[in-house]
Amino acid sequence: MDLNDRPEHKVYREEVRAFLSEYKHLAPGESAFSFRMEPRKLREKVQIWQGLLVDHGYTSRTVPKKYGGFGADVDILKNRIIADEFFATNVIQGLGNQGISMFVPTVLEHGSEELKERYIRPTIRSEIVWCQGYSEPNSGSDLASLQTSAIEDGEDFIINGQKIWTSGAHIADMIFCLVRTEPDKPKHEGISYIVFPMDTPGIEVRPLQTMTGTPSFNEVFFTNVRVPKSNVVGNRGEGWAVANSTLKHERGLLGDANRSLDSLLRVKRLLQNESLDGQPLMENPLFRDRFIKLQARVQAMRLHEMRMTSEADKGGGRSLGDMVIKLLGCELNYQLDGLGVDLLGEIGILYDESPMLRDGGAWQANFMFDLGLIIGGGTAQIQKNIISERGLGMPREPKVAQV
Amino acid sequence: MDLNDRPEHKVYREEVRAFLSEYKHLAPGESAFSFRMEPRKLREKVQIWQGLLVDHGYTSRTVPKKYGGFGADVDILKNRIIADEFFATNVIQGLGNQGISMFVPTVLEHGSEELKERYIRPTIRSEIVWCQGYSEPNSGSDLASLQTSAIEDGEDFIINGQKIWTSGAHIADMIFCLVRTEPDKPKHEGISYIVFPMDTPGIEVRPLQTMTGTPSFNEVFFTNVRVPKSNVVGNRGEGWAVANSTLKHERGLLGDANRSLDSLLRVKRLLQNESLDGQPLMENPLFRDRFIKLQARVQAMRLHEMRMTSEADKGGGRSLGDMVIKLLGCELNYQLDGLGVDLLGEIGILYDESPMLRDGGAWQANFMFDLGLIIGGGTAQIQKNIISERGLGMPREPKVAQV
Amino acid sequence: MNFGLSEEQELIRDSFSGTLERVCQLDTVRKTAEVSAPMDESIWTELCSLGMAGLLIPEEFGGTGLTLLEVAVVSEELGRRAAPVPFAGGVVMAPLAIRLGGDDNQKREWLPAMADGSLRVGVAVSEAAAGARENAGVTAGNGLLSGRALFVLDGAEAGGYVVADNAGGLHILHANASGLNKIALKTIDRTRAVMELRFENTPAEPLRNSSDVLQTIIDAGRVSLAADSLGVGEEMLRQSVEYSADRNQFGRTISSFQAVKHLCAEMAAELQPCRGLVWHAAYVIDQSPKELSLAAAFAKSHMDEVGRFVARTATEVHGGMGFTDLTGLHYWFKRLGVNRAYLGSPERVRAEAARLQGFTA
Amino acid sequence: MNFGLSEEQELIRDSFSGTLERVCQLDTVRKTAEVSAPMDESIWTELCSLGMAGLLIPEEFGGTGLTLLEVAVVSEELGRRAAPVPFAGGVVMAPLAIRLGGDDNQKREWLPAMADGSLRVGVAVSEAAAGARENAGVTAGNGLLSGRALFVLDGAEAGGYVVADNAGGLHILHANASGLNKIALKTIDRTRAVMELRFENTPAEPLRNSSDVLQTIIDAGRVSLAADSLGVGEEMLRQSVEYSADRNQFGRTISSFQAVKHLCAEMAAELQPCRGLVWHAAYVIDQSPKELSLAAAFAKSHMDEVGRFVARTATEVHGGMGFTDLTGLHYWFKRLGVNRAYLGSPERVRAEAARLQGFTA
Repeated sequence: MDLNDRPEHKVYREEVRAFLSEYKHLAPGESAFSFRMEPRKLREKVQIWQGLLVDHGYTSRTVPKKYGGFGADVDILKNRIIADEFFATNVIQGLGNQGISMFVPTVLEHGSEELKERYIRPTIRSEIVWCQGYSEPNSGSDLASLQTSAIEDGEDFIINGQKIWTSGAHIADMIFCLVRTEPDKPKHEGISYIVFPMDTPGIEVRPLQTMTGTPSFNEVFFTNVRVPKSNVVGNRGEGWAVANSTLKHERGLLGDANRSLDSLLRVKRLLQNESLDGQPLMENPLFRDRFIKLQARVQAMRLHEMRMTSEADKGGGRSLGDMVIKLLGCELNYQLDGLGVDLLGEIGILYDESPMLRDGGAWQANFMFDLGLIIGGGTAQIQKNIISERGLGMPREPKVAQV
Repeated sequence: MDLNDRPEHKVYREEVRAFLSEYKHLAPGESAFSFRMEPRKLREKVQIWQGLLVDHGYTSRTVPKKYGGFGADVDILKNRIIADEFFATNVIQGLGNQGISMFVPTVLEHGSEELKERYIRPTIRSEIVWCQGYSEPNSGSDLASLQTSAIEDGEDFIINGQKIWTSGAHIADMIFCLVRTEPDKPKHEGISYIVFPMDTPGIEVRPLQTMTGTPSFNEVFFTNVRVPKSNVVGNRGEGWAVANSTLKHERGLLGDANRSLDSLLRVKRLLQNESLDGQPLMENPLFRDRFIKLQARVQAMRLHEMRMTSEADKGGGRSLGDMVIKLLGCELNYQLDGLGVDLLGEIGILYDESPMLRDGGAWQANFMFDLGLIIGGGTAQIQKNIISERGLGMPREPKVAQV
Repeated sequence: MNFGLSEEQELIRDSFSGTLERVCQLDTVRKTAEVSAPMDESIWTELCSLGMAGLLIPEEFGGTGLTLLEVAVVSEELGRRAAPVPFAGGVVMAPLAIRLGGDDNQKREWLPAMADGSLRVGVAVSEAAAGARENAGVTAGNGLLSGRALFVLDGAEAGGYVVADNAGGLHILHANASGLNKIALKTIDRTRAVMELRFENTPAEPLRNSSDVLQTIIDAGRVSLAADSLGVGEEMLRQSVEYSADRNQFGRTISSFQAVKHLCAEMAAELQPCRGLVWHAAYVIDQSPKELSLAAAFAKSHMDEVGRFVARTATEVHGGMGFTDLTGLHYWFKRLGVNRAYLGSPERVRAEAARLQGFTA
Repeated sequence: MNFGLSEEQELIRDSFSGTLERVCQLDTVRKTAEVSAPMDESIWTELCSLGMAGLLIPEEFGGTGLTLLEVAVVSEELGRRAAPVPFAGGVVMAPLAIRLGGDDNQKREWLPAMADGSLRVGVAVSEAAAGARENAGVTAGNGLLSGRALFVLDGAEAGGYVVADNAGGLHILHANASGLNKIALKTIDRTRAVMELRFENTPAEPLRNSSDVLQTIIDAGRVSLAADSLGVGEEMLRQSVEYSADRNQFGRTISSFQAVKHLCAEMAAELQPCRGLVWHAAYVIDQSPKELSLAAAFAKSHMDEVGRFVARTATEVHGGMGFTDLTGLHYWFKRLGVNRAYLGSPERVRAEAARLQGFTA
């Protein structure tokens, strides 16, 4: 076990610090990354910042140089130094959007040379923003039952159908999408993973109203959308495997311990700054105990992710330890924001620019959004299936007899 | 809603008080009823007491006179007065054993005139002690898959097989038992409910060692046990329905709120009498809050059982409200004893006549036994199946395809 | 003994339930929420025609003079429909305050117009019931009030207010009193309004036996909120069972998956015993008032915890649809959140229960 | 950075794991438990031949001079097998107390015999770590101890004791000291012994820097117990998965029921992140001792809560068999119960964590 810097890393830490001190004034604020984001307005600023990070290897570090990345080898310690220094300077490291976090790794693993050269560079520089077309109204947990059709027509596919839960579709330039190209095959074998511009004729985006009151998701309708066959990533009909490599990235993203740490700090601030009957909330033993309980959990999750990163470095597939992160991380965030809501009492139910609102209403918004994340990207129930079946080797749900 | 006495009931209350003041010195102590019971030693005392209660209508009130009961109509208020007065005087009302609580209602509903006349009177007077032969090593949650066979031989059945979880088998005079009389029928249709003496040749009882260290359960082995056909309760092959009417009684018994109230009072005594670093535990806000949380639950369960009793009085079958009692009551007891264990800290792990032991080690013993009760008589998982299927009308587990 | 509703009480329940089914469907709730109206006037009028506003007002003042048990029965139905009308404050606490603490003149002045629903009265007791935030609080002297009262229940478009001061005194005043400032607050729950009042030497009349009356109306308000949460919870469970039966995944209705069944079973199990707790608390106010505070504390705090569990679990059973606005499930989710915070958090209410039993000073 | 074991540490783990598999099967545990022996001498001897007793003792005194991380690794393996040998007290806290607080004479007197396992030393710090029950506590003056020390770890058949007094001072004495009375206590966990010591003007030698050392040995003991609980929990999960695969009900292996799968998934999810927490706490003792108390508090209190959940859930998955003695699962259940109570309940340890961070006075 070795959690300390070596001399060469001390030098690197100084480099990162120098970069931040020179450029941090160019970093976009938190709002550029929040779920209420309106990145269109901030696009120019984000692109400049993202370009700087790519050029210095602070994001997309391991993406090959020929596709616009930094082309570095994996170095967990350097990754940690970058994260630590950005965190300490209160600067968000880089966009964690679906294009960068999900599409790029996928196209690197499965895409044609042409697709890699065309899309990776502008994506990691945030010049192209992506959205994800997976879920459909009748295909949520059972994603492989999706029905959006892609019918061959010469060199193209003609796409018809509907997607839902498409976050960012209203601002995206491109979509990566699952469609059914071989309707006669069993459900997992007829799917292809295809990409196309959101301004292709025949696409309609409708915002989906949610419980938070902020439309962060959309329904997307396809009517005779024409897309060249060469836009398929991986082989035609093998989109399920391609998609699973993307989902793997999403599920890690969704339990991220840094998000929990951030919530924990905000809860601590409430305990220290808010009072009831003139008594600071931190003096309430019940709230304090709940806080420390959650603090131990956050600490466990942070250390767990470090351990998993070290293990991934040694090679090997996705382990039981990786599989639990989404389930635990999303639950932890829900508990943290729930504590925040409880600490605030009646102030905690205020919303919608009300007087006395705290943190712009983020407590309630996050408390509800956390529940959305417990459900999204594979519900807690689906996660438990995955953990028991793939992690513990327990039997799959038996096939149901056709009566 | 009317929870108060009417004048006629005031008179009745005085009658009960007079009885208690005259006879309470004859009541057996708690040890006669605990799970560590050795009733053989106490049998004479229990029989005298039980006989008094039957004669005065304080137990088996509604059992018809011709079978030895008191023959009264249902009167919830009188039942409550009896319970209240016995509780206030710290006198246990009557045996809640399996013969009285489970066999008697079952034989009243399904038994032949001969069986009723032979067994009810001595059972309610505790002159006959019963045990229950339901579970088998491979038939726990899936009780209907039981394999103990009863082969016809003239006027008798010859019984072979093994039962498990037979509490009190080592002290019982009689057993009510499920056996397979029609091996060729589907599993629910081949079962009969039969009774026989425990001294019938071919029965072997082996105590089952459990985590509490006290053998309260047994394995029972049958080797060519000969029982007359006339000992079948209900019709041959219809034992599953007969058994279910018995289980219904057991599941109510297992969540009994009076048991929770008793635990709650004992926890309160710990909070008031025990201290840490010289500070009474009641001054610890965390423990106090946990106590009040559980107190609210106990109160809810007590009132719920009163409401269910009122509803049962109006008629109608087993409702959703009845079905939740076992699940909630057993969990509540586990939480209460868990709090007791926590309050005692290191004292709470002492056992086996150790110095400084509190309440004879009952805290740990109950904490473990509660877990046994969560599992026994239908695990928490089986209870949730029942609640969702029978209470909420959700689908049964689909049949599994034969691969 | 009968632990259940009388035939008359069942009739009341059925008439409110029937009327609400007719006038308060999801689209009505949504409409009120979308325009940010403090209430739906037409539903209010319909319910007042059933005598809702006068439930606790004696017959001599135009009410029906019923008990807190009928209040609990009606409150549960309102919760079940997420009805956008005043209740816990304006229909329960305010009339009770005047009935118990008002002198004959005050009763004659206020109660008749309140009984028919034409006059609504808000209730400002949050600092006493839930603790003071941001140094809020009202001081009284020489018939004048000064300070801030936060989280005033049912105060929007009210004609008057019942206000608690820092010393446990209760006061009543008209909405047009001098030196009175009203500030609307917005919460997640758009079916019921809440506000802030600011007083600057605002004239108000005192009520009698104020601190006893204050405790009683807080207790009654807590019982009413608990009953509302019970109705909300029952409805969320009902919708979960219904939705899961309709939704197919993996070639089966999701209600056939053991995980979904068990979530529903857990909700049902948690909810079932709550009714006895709520009814009993409502019952003891008349039978044995001294038991009320403790019974109300148990009902409120326990229902708050069950409510949080059901709100979350029902949303999970609905999957992504539970998170959208499409099913409207979130109106119930938010109503439970608000009921938990109003009139004392579960933690605070449990601390009161400990004090009431002499466990702490 | 590498957050994981070195090859050397993996070797240590494998050698203990292999030896324990050979010498510490369930029947050995059962035998020790049934005769109420304080430990199994043959297992102790085998493990000492791997250097267990000297893990924390410097090489110059015959030990291997390793760190708390190796202790955590070994402790997890002992927990996994419910090994009936002294550890948290006799192998972790006692040697550490002497290493950190002993003078040269004391080290030479005690450590070599402790390193080879021939001399065992019990640890009496319960009043400082978990709070004083029944007015227990030890006073020190003029080289003499008086009073009672409860819940002494690994004290049975020990040749000496490390004892904390009421003022945070640490003392060491031989088991045959005058005025020393030993009373055996019995707990649910028959795999590890605990006792009471009574002192009447009992001579004892003081250790240096006592209050710092006292805190460090309590922290190290907590890490050791947390690691033990982790091993116990992992084993209970493993047995649950195995048992449920073998058990058939309703014509299927019960491991194919979603309810059973989800119980196992929840145990796995709770257990997985605990290893990082435990290893990190063990690591910081050398890297940054001031972080140790907080890290140990997180590890102990969180592992205690996870332990209770796993103990109950694994027993439920085993159904009736989990409640019997047949599977022996209860030995692990009870070990978790005892780990939770020793060296500070989770509630108390969290209160310490709050104090350490300046959240309370």
